[in-house]
Amino acid sequence: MADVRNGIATRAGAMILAPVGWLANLFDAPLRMLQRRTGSNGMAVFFLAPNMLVFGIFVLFPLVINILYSMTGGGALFLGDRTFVGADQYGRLFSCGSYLDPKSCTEDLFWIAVWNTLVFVVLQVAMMVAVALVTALVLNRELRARSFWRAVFFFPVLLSPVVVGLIWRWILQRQGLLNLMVFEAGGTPVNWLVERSWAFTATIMVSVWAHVGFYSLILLAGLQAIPKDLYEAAEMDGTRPLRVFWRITLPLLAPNLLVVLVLTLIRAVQIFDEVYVLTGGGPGTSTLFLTQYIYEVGFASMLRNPGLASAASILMGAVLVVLTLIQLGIARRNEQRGKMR
Amino acid sequence: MSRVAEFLFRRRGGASWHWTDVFTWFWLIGGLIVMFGPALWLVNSSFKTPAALAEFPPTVLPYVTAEAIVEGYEEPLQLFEVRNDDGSVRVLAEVRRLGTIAQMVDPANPGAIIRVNIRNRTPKRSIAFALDNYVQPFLAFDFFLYLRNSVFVTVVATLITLLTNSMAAFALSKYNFRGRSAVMMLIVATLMVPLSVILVPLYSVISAMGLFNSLWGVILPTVATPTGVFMLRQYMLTIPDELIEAARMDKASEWQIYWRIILPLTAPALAVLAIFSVVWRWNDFLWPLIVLSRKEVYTLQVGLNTYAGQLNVQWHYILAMTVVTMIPVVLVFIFLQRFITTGIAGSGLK
Amino acid sequence: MSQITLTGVSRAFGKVGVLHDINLDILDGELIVFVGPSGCGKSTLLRLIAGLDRPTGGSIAIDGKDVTTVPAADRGLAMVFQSYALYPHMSVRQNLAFGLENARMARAEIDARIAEAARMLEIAPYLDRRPGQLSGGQRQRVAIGRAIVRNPTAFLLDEPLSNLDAELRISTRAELAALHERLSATMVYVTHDQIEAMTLADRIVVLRAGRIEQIGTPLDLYNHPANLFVAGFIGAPRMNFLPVKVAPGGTGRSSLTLDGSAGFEIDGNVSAANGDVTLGLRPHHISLADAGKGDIAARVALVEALGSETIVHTRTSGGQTMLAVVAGQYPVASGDTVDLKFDTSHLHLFDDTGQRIAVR
Amino acid sequence: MSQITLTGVSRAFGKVGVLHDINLDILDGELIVFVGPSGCGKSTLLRLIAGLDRPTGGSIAIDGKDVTTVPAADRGLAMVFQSYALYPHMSVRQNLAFGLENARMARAEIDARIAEAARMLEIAPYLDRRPGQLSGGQRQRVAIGRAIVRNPTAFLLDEPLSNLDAELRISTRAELAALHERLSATMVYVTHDQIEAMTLADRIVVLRAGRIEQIGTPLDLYNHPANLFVAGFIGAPRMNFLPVKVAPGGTGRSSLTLDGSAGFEIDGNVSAANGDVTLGLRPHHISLADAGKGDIAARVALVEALGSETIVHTRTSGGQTMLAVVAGQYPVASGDTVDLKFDTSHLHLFDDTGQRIAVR
Amino acid sequence: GDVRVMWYSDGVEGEVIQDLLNRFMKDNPGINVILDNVAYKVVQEQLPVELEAGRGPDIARVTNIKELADHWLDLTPVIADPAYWQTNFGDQFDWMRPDGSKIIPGFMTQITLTGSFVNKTLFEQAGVPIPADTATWDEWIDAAGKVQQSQQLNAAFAIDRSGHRISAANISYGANYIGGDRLPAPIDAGTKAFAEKLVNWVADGRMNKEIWVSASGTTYRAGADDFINGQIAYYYSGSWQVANLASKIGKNFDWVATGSPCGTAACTGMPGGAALVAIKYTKTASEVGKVMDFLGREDIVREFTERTLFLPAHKGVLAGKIDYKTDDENVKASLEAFLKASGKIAPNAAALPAWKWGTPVYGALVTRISQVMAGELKLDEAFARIDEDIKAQVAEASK
Ligand SMILES: Nc1ncnc2c1ncn2[C@@H]1O[C@H](COP(=O)(O)OP(=O)(O)OP(=O)(O)O)[C@@H](O)[C@H]1O
Ligand SMILES: Nc1ncnc2c1ncn2[C@@H]1O[C@H](COP(=O)(O)OP(=O)(O)OP(=O)(O)O)[C@@H](O)[C@H]1O
Ligand SMILES: [Mg+2]
Ligand SMILES: [Mg+2]
Repeated sequence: MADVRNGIATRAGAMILAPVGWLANLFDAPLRMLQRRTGSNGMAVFFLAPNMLVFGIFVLFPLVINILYSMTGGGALFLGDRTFVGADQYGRLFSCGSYLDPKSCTEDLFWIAVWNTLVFVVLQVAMMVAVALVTALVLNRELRARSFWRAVFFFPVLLSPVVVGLIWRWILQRQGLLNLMVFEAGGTPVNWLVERSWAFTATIMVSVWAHVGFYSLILLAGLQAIPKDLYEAAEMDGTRPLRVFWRITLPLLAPNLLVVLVLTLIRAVQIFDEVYVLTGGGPGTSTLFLTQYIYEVGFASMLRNPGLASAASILMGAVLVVLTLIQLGIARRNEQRGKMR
Repeated sequence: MSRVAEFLFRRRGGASWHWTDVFTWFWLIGGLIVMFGPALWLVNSSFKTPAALAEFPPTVLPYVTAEAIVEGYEEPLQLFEVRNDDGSVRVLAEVRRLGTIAQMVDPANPGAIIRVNIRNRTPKRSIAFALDNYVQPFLAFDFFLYLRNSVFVTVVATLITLLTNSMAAFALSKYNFRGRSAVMMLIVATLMVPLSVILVPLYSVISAMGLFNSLWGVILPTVATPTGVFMLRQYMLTIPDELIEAARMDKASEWQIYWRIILPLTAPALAVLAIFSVVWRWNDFLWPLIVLSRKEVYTLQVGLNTYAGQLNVQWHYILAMTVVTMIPVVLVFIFLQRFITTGIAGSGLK
Repeated sequence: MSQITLTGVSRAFGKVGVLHDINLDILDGELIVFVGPSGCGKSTLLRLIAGLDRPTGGSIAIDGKDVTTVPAADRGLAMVFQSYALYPHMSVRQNLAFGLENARMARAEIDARIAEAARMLEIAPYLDRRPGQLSGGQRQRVAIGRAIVRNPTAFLLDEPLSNLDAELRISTRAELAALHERLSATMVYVTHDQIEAMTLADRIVVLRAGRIEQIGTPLDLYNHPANLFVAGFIGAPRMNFLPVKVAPGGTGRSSLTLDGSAGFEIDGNVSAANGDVTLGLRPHHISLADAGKGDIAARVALVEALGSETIVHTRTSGGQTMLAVVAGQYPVASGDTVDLKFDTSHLHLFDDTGQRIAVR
Repeated sequence: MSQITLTGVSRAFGKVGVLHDINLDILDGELIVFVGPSGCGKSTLLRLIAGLDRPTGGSIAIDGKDVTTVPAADRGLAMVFQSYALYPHMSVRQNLAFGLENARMARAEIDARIAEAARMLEIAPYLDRRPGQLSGGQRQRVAIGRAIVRNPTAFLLDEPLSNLDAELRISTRAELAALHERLSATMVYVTHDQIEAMTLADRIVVLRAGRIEQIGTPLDLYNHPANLFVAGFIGAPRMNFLPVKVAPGGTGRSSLTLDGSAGFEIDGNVSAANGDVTLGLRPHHISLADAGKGDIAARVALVEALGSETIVHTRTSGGQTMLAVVAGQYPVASGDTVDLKFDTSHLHLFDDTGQRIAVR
Repeated sequence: GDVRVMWYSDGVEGEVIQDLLNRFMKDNPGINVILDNVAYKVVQEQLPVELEAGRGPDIARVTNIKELADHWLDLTPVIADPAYWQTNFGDQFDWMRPDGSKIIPGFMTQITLTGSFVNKTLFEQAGVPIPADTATWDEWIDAAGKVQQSQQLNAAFAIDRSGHRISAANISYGANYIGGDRLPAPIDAGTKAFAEKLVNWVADGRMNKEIWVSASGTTYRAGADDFINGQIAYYYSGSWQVANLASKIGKNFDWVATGSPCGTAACTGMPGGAALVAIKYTKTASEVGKVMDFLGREDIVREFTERTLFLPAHKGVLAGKIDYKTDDENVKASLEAFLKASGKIAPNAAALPAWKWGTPVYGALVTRISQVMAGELKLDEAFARIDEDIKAQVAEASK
């Protein structure tokens, strides 16, 4: 049954691809000529080129400009109209009485946001990876109505962050659905969004809820790529399910797990919309995260300070780059320990 | 029934429930409630009137206060359940309310006015779907124009994304060339750049290229997503190099190796990226909002957001349209997720 | 300790039936070999016994207990996969240790067993490599090693020696035999190598297109093949077949007439419908004689000199291809005309349905 | 059209040298077979010739043109991988067609070639299956098919028949030989099967630990192995080796003394440092005789009955293991005492460095 | 030619204006007016970028009119009767042009005024009389507090989380934001006095904690939902809520607007609103003039006002009778109340819309005061921070 349906999907895919395939074949002759000139390895440049071109124009170049931005001051928007101030913006971010106490800093909110973000990232990434992994493992089993279950977990990803924030605010607010249920169950309602620790937990839970389908899907694709005969071998070796997971699944999932780890980390640092709608950074400043700070400084207040916002974002980016490079470094070491097959 | 159960609850081993089976079902049912519950509620809410939406505590289903036409009164009157002193309950229609006293009539016997303290009455409510939430936006805005724009952006951006990203990922996973790790690092490093950070410079670029108020201005900046390259590359690492070698022996050009060998074997990851790309582009909002300020080129999300004002957000329309705009993506998801099936890359080898 | 009983087992992939009604009783401590043409269902049968796959019909019992639905991990068998299925992310040592660690064996014991297996299979120098860094034969040996370190009560081996060189193959074969002896483990062994099958097996099961054709001891199958298929399949080069007419001959004898040319008489009575039978004669039982001195004249088509013996491919005047194996390096060249001489004490007869005809 | 010349080729993985200074000239249209123990570097050498790997030293030329850095796709060779490397997402038919489509061949021609290959390899029923749905042997045949449909000028085959049953192996071997004949294609063939090597090869290259030990025609290697290694490696079961003392005997003769027991004389002069040499004698050249009638007494340790011949493992009083192969089913059982009789016309002598000693 | 109008909506005004424009186009066949309905976010975030790049629509409805004042077109040469405009809209021109300039950039489509709403039913049920027009903030909150007690409410009252909202009260207590050189003055006793009250009201549970505490920075949060659900007795927001409240409260209870409570210095609300301005970079200035002329016509403004339930800026309309198109008595009464309150705007409040540093002051106020409410800062620290924040922003913007 599932076979048949997959067959249909495959055939439909093939039908869609047929004309594309024909087009692709047209490319072949000129590309062969190119290949004759560049050699097999030289074709790497060709394969990279389109992506890198778009990437350069629309990502890299603006990024470089952004670095310049961070060295200017004033409210003007375009680089040409702005005053060069050197490292002043960075100086402002770093001017603190004591680095241990955010309150002693000129930009106290920046440091509060940094701290909040840090705690959030650690907790959220751990939670996200764990939940995504478990979900992927569960969805990877031979389930009936597989596409339904996949859709269930993926569904929230389809919602815009604003709607996500809104739904959960309705659920979590003082008179929300959750308290209604708590009340019906005989408990005392909690003001989830006004209590510091609950609000912080809520941001983590909601962001996991909203994005876990995304990462589960990546992991699911990775899981399905693990050759089945290895599981059979493990079964013959009398391996218990948990051990199969630790010793077979996890190592072989490593490349995809790395994707998930890097992406969750980056996206955790960049969390914004849903939190903005859900808690708005409150109570107090306890869920004020870096991007909200940047947004407030650079966009929300009518007197924008794009220079300061850029400086903050570049600091944030720099930290992320370092973290990611560490992750990649570890991964590369593993990769080099031997091509797998 | 038992066949249904058997169908649903197929288990790992044979006869008995392994703990992994128990856990699986725990997770699935839990997921159904936690993941799907709020979403269902969203759908329900999209049928609520603005008043019902603002209501505390919220109701699960869309309710409105029941009304009845009562003889002698022009307008329909609201119905209430009134608790009498003796504890019995009857349904009355409210004529008017003065302070804490409501003047009511029995709809069956509209002659006599009954005075009721408002504490003793609760509105009688019935389920009703505020279809207006759906109908109005269709009438008020150019739904089909926006739909066309959205579809164009989504399809074109996704196709370009899949093509360029997979090409780059192929180069980065299966070739050894100088600077490969540098390029990889660069790509991953730029993953961290949130759009809002490069918004202004990017705007200048788009503006300089004359892509302002053009759908291409929405499409192009998004197609080089580092996420896609990174994800595909990691997946391609798991494809055995021997297959490429075999193709080289078969005199396949590098392009054909990419097209005929790598792409099909990356299908699961491509499906994932396609799903993501469709979802992203379809739901994209911030960037199109910046690039598109003319309604001929609005996408659905941008159109939808005209309901977000300064002081007031018309959530009932936004929710309804959210539900409508979600339908195509759900269908796309259901179609594409089928390609996330058992990877077969290993089965060509001994 | 492991008696495996298959009762009416069948397996189909979709509409394609691959195994049909397999009934087989593998005795405790027996070494049984599955042979059969490529694609006949040997690996599938092995996987069913292992529990990696479920039969679509019939049942499997181990030691009398029905295990048809028992998962592989709980059947306590060890298997060498035709595709090796080595864990690519583990070193050879880890590959070998994995199953033992699962059983919570003490480290020292694990090391000892790995060392023993490594010695046996000559893989000690590669213990710290990953499978991807090994040659094909080395991988295969690791796959064998992974099974034998576990000292299980039953082994399932799917063409375990196919990628080894002759010398290693012989020594490994001997080690497996010794292991079988020492552990008195049941072994189910799939091979395409005639020598392996003949020397190792207690009994051989000949499969063909998902059905069992014959079960018996090696020499049984060699000397008394039940039908044309088994006769052709067991023994290399394969048996020569010739259509002959049979008629009663002298007392207690029958006379066989080759089409066209002369016939000869054999001991025993043969009864066959309208006298048409197939004569089977192994190449080893045909010798070359000078022209006129043999039973049938033939022309040499191809000579394969193996050093120790020479395979002579000939074509008879009747157009049949007949192979003869002669010891040593026989001085004959293609194009020569020779006479073939049959060793009539070793001939086999089959009726028109391909079944063996007993010669009484 | 394809002459392949290797000059001083070496290959190392990291610090591990796998091939050392390989010099080899493969003639146009020649069928050359690589043999050697598992892990000796055969596949690596094949991959270097194919261009899938670059040598760390030396150069490779095809038809006199240096191709050391030419990519695989441009060398015009076809290869059967030891691991098959079938395209898992394509049906068998597509797997076969892929190379032809790359050459922009007409559809009809492609179909014809596929049909021909399918017939040859008996895979016609599976043309629309994916590799994952095939048995091991079927996959291997597809791998062969993928190479042969291309009619290339040179083939590289890495153990192409290892997973086929005897019958199919023989027929495929014959098809390959015919193909070789028809296309006059150069073939480089790796195998562990002695019979394949002996019957197919124009020349055999014996490799050992990354070095060439001997190159020669099959019978050359069989009859005149250059050293102990080749002598032991070529021929199955392997040659028996015995330490003997040599001394001049009668005119033009030498006398050999087995340790402890009696000796015998052979034709020819043998010179060796302090008279210690190794005697090599193939099992086929040892026969069993009644006690007292042979050259040396031994005790039967194991009897392997293959049907067509019987391998008798014996242990001499000196403690050496000696194998004898006797034709047919010989009535002997382990524990029996027998006398071994040497066929002295076929013995080999090696000096203490293992090199062959010519007997003049 | 084409005239593009960028327009955002809080309610039905998008439909109303489209309606009016259709009428205009029928009368002026040569002019094609395209109404681009956009999200408020576009006006707020994209339009400035576009303007800075020297582009944009021809006409836009904006709220940050002062900050972007450099980009507005002087309509004087293209409108039929500049004097009409001066008379009827002149009071607000300073809100939308650079200091010292004399141009006519456009007109206010809507005046807003902050003010309060009372749940009459709750007050009645509690038996608490509704305080008089002249009641102070303290008196109002006390009264609401009594209602809270008697009716077991979660809170007595709420104020929208916005610096703009509390500025009205600050000014009532004597605050003045504008210092010498028209730069921000350090915050004064008036502001401090009201801020302290606010913090105390949160602490004693009378002010709804959720609105202010459960957000940070300048995030805007309205308290309307609590009021709509009868969870609070008193709500301080502004005139724009009238339509919203009307539609969602329906017949659930009686409510009314009551202007702004008094402080020690005044009883003022804060004026504000959205303006329709023409943009300098237009290529069809004369057509733009025609459109603006049409939309500024007294009858058109009146119709727009009546249908949208807005407060008009047009002197003539204000002088006449406005017949709001609603049959909700609460609405009519409330709009009357706001119209009345607009007469009582203190000069300090009236000056703010035309002052370019208003936004940073509002932002700093709300950011820091809510931190005090959440217990993260002491009041003194907060006041010091507010001054610093404002100073930093001014310094940055002056670079
Ligand atoms: N990637 C690698 N890294 C290190 N050593 C390797 C690597 N690949 C192969 N080797 C080693 O090189 C040697 C030669 O390998 P090769 O595959 O050529 O052997 P082979 O002669 O084909 O053996 P077999 O008959 O077992 O297939 C082996 O000892 C193997 O362990
Ligand atoms: N997944 C599958 N779908 C369909 N047919 C299959 C599948 N797996 C195997 N088969 C078919 O089942 C038959 C038996 O396969 P099996 O692997 O048991 O053969 P085998 O006897 O082990 O052969 P070999 O000696 O070639 O390994 C083959 O014809 C094969 O094509
Ligand atoms: Mg098999
Ligand atoms: Mg090899």
